[in-house]
Amino acid sequence: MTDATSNILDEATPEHRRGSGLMRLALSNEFGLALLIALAFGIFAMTLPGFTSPFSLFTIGRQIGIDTMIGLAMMAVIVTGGLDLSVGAIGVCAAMVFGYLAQIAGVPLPLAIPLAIAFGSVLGFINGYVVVRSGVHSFIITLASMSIFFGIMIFLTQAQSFNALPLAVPAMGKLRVGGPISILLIITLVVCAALSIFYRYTTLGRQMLAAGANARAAELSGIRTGRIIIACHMLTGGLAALAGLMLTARTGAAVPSMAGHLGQDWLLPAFLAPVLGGTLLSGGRVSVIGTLLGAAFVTIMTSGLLLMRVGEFWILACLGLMLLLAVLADRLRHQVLRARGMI
Amino acid sequence: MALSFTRIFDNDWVGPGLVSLAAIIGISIFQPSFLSPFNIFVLLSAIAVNMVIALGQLVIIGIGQMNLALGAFGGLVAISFVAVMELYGVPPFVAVIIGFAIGTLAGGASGFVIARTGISAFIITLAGLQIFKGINLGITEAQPFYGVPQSVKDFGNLSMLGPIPWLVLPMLIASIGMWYLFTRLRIGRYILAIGGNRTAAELSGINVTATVIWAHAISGLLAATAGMMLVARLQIGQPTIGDDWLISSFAAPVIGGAVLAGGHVSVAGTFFGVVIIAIITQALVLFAIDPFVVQIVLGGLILWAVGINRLRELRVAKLNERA
Amino acid sequence: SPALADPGTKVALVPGGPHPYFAAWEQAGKDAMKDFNLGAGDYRVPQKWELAQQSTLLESLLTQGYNSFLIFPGDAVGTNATVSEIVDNGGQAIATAGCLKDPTPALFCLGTDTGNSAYLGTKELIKAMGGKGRIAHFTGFLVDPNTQLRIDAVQKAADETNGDVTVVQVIADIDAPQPAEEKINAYLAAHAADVDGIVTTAWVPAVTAANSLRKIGDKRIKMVGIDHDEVVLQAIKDGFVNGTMLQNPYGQGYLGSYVLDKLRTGCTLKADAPWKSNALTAKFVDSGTVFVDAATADTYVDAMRGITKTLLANFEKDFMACK
Amino acid sequence: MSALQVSHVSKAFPGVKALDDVSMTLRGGSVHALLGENGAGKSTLIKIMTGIHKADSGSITMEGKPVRFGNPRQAAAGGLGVVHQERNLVTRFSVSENIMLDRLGKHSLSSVDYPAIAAEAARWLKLLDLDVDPSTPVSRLSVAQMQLVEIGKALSLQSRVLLLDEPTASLTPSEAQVLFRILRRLRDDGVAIGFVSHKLEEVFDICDTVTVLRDGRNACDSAGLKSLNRDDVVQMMIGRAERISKRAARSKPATAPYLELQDYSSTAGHKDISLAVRPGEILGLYGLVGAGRSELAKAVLGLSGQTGGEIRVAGRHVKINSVAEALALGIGYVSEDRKAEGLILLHSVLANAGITVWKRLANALGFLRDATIASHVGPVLKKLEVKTPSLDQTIGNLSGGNQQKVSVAKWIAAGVKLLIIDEPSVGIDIKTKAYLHDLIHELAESGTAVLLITSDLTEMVDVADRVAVMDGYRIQGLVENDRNYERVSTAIMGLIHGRKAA
Ligand SMILES: Nc1ncnc2c1ncn2[C@@H]1O[C@H](COP(=O)(O)OP(=O)(O)OP(=O)(O)O)[C@@H](O)[C@H]1O
Ligand SMILES: Nc1ncnc2c1ncn2[C@@H]1O[C@H](COP(=O)(O)OP(=O)(O)OP(=O)(O)O)[C@@H](O)[C@H]1O
Ligand SMILES: [Mg+2]
Ligand SMILES: [Mg+2]
Repeated sequence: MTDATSNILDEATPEHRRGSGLMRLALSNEFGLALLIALAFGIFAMTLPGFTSPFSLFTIGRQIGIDTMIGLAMMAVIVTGGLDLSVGAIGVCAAMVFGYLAQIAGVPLPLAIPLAIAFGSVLGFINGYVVVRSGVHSFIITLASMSIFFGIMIFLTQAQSFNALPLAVPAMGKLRVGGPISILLIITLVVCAALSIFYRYTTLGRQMLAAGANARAAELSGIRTGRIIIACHMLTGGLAALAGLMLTARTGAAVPSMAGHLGQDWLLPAFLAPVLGGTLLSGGRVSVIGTLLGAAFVTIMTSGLLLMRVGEFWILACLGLMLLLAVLADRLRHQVLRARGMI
Repeated sequence: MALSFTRIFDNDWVGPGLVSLAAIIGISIFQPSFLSPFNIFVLLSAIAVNMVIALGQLVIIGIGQMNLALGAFGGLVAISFVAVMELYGVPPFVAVIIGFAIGTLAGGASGFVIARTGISAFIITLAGLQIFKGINLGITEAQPFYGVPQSVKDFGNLSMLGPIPWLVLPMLIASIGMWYLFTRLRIGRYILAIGGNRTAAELSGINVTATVIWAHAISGLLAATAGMMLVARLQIGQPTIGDDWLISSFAAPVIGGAVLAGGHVSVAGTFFGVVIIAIITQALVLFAIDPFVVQIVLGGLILWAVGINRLRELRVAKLNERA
Repeated sequence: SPALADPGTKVALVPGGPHPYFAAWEQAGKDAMKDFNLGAGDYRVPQKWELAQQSTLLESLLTQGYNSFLIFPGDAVGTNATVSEIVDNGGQAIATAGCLKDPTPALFCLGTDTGNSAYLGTKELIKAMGGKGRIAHFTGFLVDPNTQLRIDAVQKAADETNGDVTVVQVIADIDAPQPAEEKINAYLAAHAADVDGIVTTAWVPAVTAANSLRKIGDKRIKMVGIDHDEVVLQAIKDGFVNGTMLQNPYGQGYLGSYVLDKLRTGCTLKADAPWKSNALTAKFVDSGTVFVDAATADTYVDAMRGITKTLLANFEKDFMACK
Repeated sequence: MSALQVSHVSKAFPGVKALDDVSMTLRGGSVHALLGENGAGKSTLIKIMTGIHKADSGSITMEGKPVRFGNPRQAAAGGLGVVHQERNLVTRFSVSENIMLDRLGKHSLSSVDYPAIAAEAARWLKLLDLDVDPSTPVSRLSVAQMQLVEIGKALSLQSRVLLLDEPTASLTPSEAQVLFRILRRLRDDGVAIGFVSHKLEEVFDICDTVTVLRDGRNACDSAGLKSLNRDDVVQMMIGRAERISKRAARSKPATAPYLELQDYSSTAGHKDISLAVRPGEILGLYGLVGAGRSELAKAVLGLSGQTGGEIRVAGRHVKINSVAEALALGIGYVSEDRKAEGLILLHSVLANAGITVWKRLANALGFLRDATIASHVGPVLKKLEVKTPSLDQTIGNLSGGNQQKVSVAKWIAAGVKLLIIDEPSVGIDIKTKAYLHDLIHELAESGTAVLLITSDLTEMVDVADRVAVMDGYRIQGLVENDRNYERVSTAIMGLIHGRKAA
């Protein structure tokens, strides 16, 4: 497991905190990622014409927005030391519910959106409830629910898309604010801020972290671990639904295949962003900013490699190699800092 | 007496075993052809490959990590295996050795990086997945290799004895080998010790680096075996081999009682986990389920199988409490 | 004629993911680039068969300065958004080998009429079965709307026999070799005696089913496959498979590149052109389908070339208005 | 020649100078005490000797030759056996496999000879008077038994130097005596032994020489213990003489019991337990290891099922199904197993200390700030002198004793009406122990009912008002505490052994 030091959102208040705070920041995963991103961005911007064109920046930003949201959805359940294979299925189901509400039932968007998110939470609740009550690992439960949620969706829609949504939906996908910045990225940034506050400043958020890190100790401290774990799954469901809606805006339609077969296409970005960002798979520690940076890192790398026009079939191998080199470089940075006694 | 009864029911494999048995009996009542020799043959062929895949993940689960690159190893070995036979006319026997070597080296390399850098196995094997899958695509350009020699095809196609395919042989060797490894060999115990409590293992003087490398090398070797078995079964070197291994490679061990956090695995349990998944897959076909509801039924059956096992565990816990 | 062509036309041929079907596009792009003096005729493959990957690749290609696209839509609806982005940025695109659903910003759809192909294939199968019997249908991912078209088309062909032919089973979601092999074999193991014909409407199931029929050595069951995989063609020659519905990937790539260049250099599409229409779009151009059986298995390439030639010769006259 | 010599070693962690120019010399044939307050650097020094941490400067020699162990494996190979302060067992493995973990075979692919390993393990278990089957999984052992297995593991290495970091912290005096017998024998065989403990009686009992650390510096370097008395040692440790104020017996409150068990039986195996704790009273619960005290506490919290009898809280009949319900009824529990049940090692000191008060401190929307929590738990942490570079420090990085302080502090801060305290002073230094006892008394004075479980009889006599004696999951009787150690301990032992004889 990566040894991420604690949250960079820690307030650097009284005297004795300041010294170690700076060092910790320098050692943190987030800092390393930010450094790598800056480096990659700089190199690509200088060597690849078109990389910094407004269109390219717009698509990169939009991709970061969506992938981060998917990552956050998974992160919310990784907190418990569990996982949710059904994030993709939930996202697509919620998007299809949204499509139905907005296109067929004529529900106005300001109502359809929260309804779809609530629907995602309900699916998350089902996952959480079964996980807690059965005591079976969430891997198996969500493996089954992934199949069931997606199966019901495909059965009901017969794999047909909703492609006559109100025009505001596709418009959202193309909307740019402040030059090349996608509105979807802005939405994600807002959610990131909210989640950072949630995990740091609310009882429920803290209880989630405690229950995830050591369920027994949390239980013995009077936390209702079962309910908290269900809440984590609900948060996951809601965020997955939001990611589904964002993807719907990007696609301009609610499409059953937008997360692939069973929604499995989401699994990679879902795990990659949080884990790169320093969220522990064993639970108990999250990094919202890290997840954002993780998604940004992967998106920028992918984008740069595509622009570099590496032989079409070799791109994947290069991507893997870059990822490996990046984490190795970050590890090296740690070691050098430590050896120099700078921390 | 009651105690020994509880003991038996305490075993991880009993639950999945009972579920498999119930499923076999149930299905064969409604579909007598389920137990026809050819169907048994087909079932065993599927089980054989999937078991070796699951074992490849089981070692890594045992040490408390995960190997996302399992399928990429398998795919790369599969196409290399066929490629050296087709392009260089290497005899199958030598090609198998080459395949083993590639798998073991790939696994060992990722184990080395994980152990030496201390970076999460998730990230390293993910990078490995992309690298090895990328090499696979780079070599094949998504085109299959067709030059599978008849002897290899026969191995994947013919029966060893009655309805038992030859493919069962490597599975048996791998299963017994892994069972022996986990219960009797030093390396297996060290793998589980590290999975169970890494700090304790380290402080006790276990060479964690070497053990992690071993585990990943074994995982690579098993992935290679499964990849080549699939070539024999599919009769063709498909570049897509291994793409869909990941989830089932975890599902079978977990159904079989493995603890995802590491330190506890069951080879027999995993076997029945594989059997359950194979039976479910078959049942959906045998009963001509509408393709649009197949996924729903599949999910339901997984829950059912897990639920039964869970009931057993609760019973055992109750009996233990009383004892 | 080449002299008029503009090296500013930079064509990218983008399939939905790595797949052997599209291999001919690479050569087609290269040939078109040479023959029509294009700035580029590059075959660019998404790393994985994922809608998001393809969209990212297309966006990147747009950034790289490509202005003309032949796209196999990752999703008939979902890819529209990306195409509209291309059009917004001054590019143009033809949905190739598969169609986009109307309303679409794509110029038109150049491909195989998947429904019609499945229909014709089933007709051939019924002919081979002597006009009556039971059919099993193996097809691809349900999330691909083409799958539904194919299921319906096969059903339609059966229905036209007034009950002489029935579709007894549809197995879907088997686009990967391993599940395809498991499910098809399981099906044949239990139901080989209950079916008289097999129609497959996706690449992988066709390969797998051909192999399975060879394995059980059954020439009683008739089969019609799809596409030109070596395994399928060999099975046709050996008599295990009756025939296959060929599509025209090379022609799609070659003709498509030509048309894109023409449209960039002064031509426009005629509104009153003889568009065909299918379930997805009203602007469809059939790139040609041929049924290949044992007699034509060695010469099908010529047949395809012929179709491409005809299409190329007539396209400007029939579909375009040029200055 | 010295068996092991540490010279001028320094070690800094982010924010803490754990060791500053520390020296120590261990000789063969002698038991060397390493003393100091919580967080003084004892464990760090041991971890540096055994290659877990790397010293920033300084050197180590063994029998005159400089050594530098890169990891525990090299240290063991170099003839260094160690029992760490934290338990380090693979709980799913058997006792014998744990003892022999590094000797399961010559090379990776050799088969494990289980009978031979069990036989070897049995030898050490016997030596330690530990009556468990070597094939028992460690997860089934009690805390004390696990500690003995750890010791057996270190002994079985038969090394020339043996380092023991608080080996007796969770042992009863009689178990400790068994250990000391073994240590004396090893000493006589010429083994050099390093011994860390907060129990000074033990130190004077078996140690010959002493090194005292204060704030990471040598307060004394390998002095003979003969010439020192208890006060000298305490003076070196805390910089002043220790004043042990003997507490007077307190007046018995006449209030109605806050918690009352009547003929209570549980699925854990308790039979017909009857006891009552009143507000303002400190009821001790004494028993030998495995008597079922901790299990009783957990049963009351709803972690085991109730099979008979009655629980009454503040006079009302209640059923408690979860800890959250217990907490709602004003019952809190300080666990004896701080690593597994008491603390969230991954989280900060503040997060751990505040976990019990989050709900209470949050505003209407469920929001709360660190500052609020810090202002609430800060005084308790200060009172217990928790030594940490900051409240944001990961608690797993604190010294063992300081972790223990936090796990007690969080419940003292919780403001519950009944506090069950299970082995609170394990690994806590003598000064803090006195403070802790003060706190428990203050708590009682302010009207909290306290149920104190401790295996430390001195502590029991010092703190409790009455002592309920438990054995075999039953209450054997009740002893009034008049602070007369002789009388009370005889009475308690009588109740325990009286039953044994019967
Ligand atoms: N891994 C670490 N990271 C940061 N600080 C540490 C680490 N280990 C120890 N420390 C700090 O070093 C100091 C010395 O700790 P050490 O564990 O050596 O104390 P100790 O003397 O063993 O105390 P105790 O009697 O409580 O066990 C403490 O302040 C502790 O917080
Ligand atoms: N057969 C067993 N199976 C599982 N755990 C057991 C078994 N026997 C004992 N234990 C463990 O050992 C402990 C027994 O001690 P218990 O807590 O009941 O008594 P105690 O008086 O508190 O003793 P201690 O001083 O050791 O805490 C229990 O916590 C229990 O977890
Ligand atoms: Mg210590
Ligand atoms: Mg206890």
